[in-house]
Amino acid sequence: MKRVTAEYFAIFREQAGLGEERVESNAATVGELFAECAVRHGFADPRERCKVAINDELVAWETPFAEGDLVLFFPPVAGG
Amino acid sequence: MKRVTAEYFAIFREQAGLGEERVESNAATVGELFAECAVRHGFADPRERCKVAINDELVAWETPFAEGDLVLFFPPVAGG
Amino acid sequence: MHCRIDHEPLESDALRSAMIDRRAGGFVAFEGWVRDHNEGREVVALHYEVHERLAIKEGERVLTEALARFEILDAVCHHRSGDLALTEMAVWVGVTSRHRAAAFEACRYIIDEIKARLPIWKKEFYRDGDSGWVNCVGCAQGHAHHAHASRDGQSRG
Amino acid sequence: MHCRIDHEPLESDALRSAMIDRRAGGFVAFEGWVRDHNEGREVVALHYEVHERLAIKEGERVLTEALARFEILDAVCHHRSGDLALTEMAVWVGVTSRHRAAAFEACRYIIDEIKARLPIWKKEFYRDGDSGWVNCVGCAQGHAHHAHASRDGQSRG
Repeated sequence: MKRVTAEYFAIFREQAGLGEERVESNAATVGELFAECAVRHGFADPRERCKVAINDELVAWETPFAEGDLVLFFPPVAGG
Repeated sequence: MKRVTAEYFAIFREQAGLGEERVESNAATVGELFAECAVRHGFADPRERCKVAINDELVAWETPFAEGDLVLFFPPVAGG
Repeated sequence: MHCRIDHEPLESDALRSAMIDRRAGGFVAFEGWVRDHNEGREVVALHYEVHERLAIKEGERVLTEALARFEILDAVCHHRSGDLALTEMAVWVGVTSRHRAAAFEACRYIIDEIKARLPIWKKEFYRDGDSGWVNCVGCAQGHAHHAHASRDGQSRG
Repeated sequence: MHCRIDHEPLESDALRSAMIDRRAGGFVAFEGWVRDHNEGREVVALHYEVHERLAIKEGERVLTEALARFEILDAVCHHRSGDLALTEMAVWVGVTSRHRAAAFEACRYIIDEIKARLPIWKKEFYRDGDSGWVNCVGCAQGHAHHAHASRDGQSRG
């Protein structure tokens, strides 16, 4: 069981009703962690269209995370 | 024998030493007229890279001209 | 080369003038403006949310790629954050080059990558009072509806 | 849609602002600047000679073609005439569109055609005192040398 801080942006923040939360999880990767958070908060965007960062660095969904990490979940982007 | 006014631009004006002149010619087309002017003034640019206009309208080299026309000879362009 | 996130209106004249270079024969700029329609809906305003540190980092990665890939002299990108009105500039990309072809290609590459890769989100506010996050599914519906509505006074329906 | 020949410095900010359009999501501008080299020679200034009536007519033909060929909202072109210093703007092309791809393609088309088709001639003045008409053969040599030299104090040597 690892404890991390999950941070949500844009529609994820609105759907979760909060910008960040402390999460405890047995997930092995940030992809698994995202799946847990998505179920809990009703995130509907498919993972392939979203992005994840650990401590301000974009990473692949298969990346493991460590106790105390800051994990950022980004819904589909729309700059410009 | 037709009399026209020939007008020269840019390098043609410099090579001719004048911006326009009255010309008398038996040429049938503006292309033939250009050939005569080019020999007289030493224009070196190949005709395919030049343009000709009659009375402010661009025309093909095969176009005939009429007594009193204003014939404009344009060396290779270089806008922009 | 730099990428910046701006909280005040972008001034294209100042951005352009900062790129003047005696070696440059061509300058290409792209500006993204807030337009009054999107996908058939009438838009009255936009809100951009930006993760600034990552947006700048990823934006400068895009510019570095463009400088390596195209024969250009310099490339700069500015993107707005916050609330924007119709016709306001959301993004500015400027590229200088010796010859124009490279500036066109690089500018196009940069704006395409900026839009696809930077952590920037766009919320549209519609004439009918509705709103929605562009490219996202199921905006602010279901159980999150109330949290959303109370947060910014807008809801999808 | 219009094409103009300008005798005073081009002001990109005013040109851009005149194109603002609530329907437009994308704006692409091309600026041609006087650069300090051409084909290996050091350039210190330029002179543009323009046949204005025909340049405007042909320029507006190009813009009309672009409006028919690409999904754009508006297209404008301004070209300088006269003497220009290094880094001055020689030509400005602006295009607005709903979606950016069309604006890029139209802007590129317009500047390519403008350069190839408008009756505009460019004389370069070089660091070594020499000068020459760009794209032309045998500039100001031979029997025209003296007329040329006396005309503007420059010669190719």
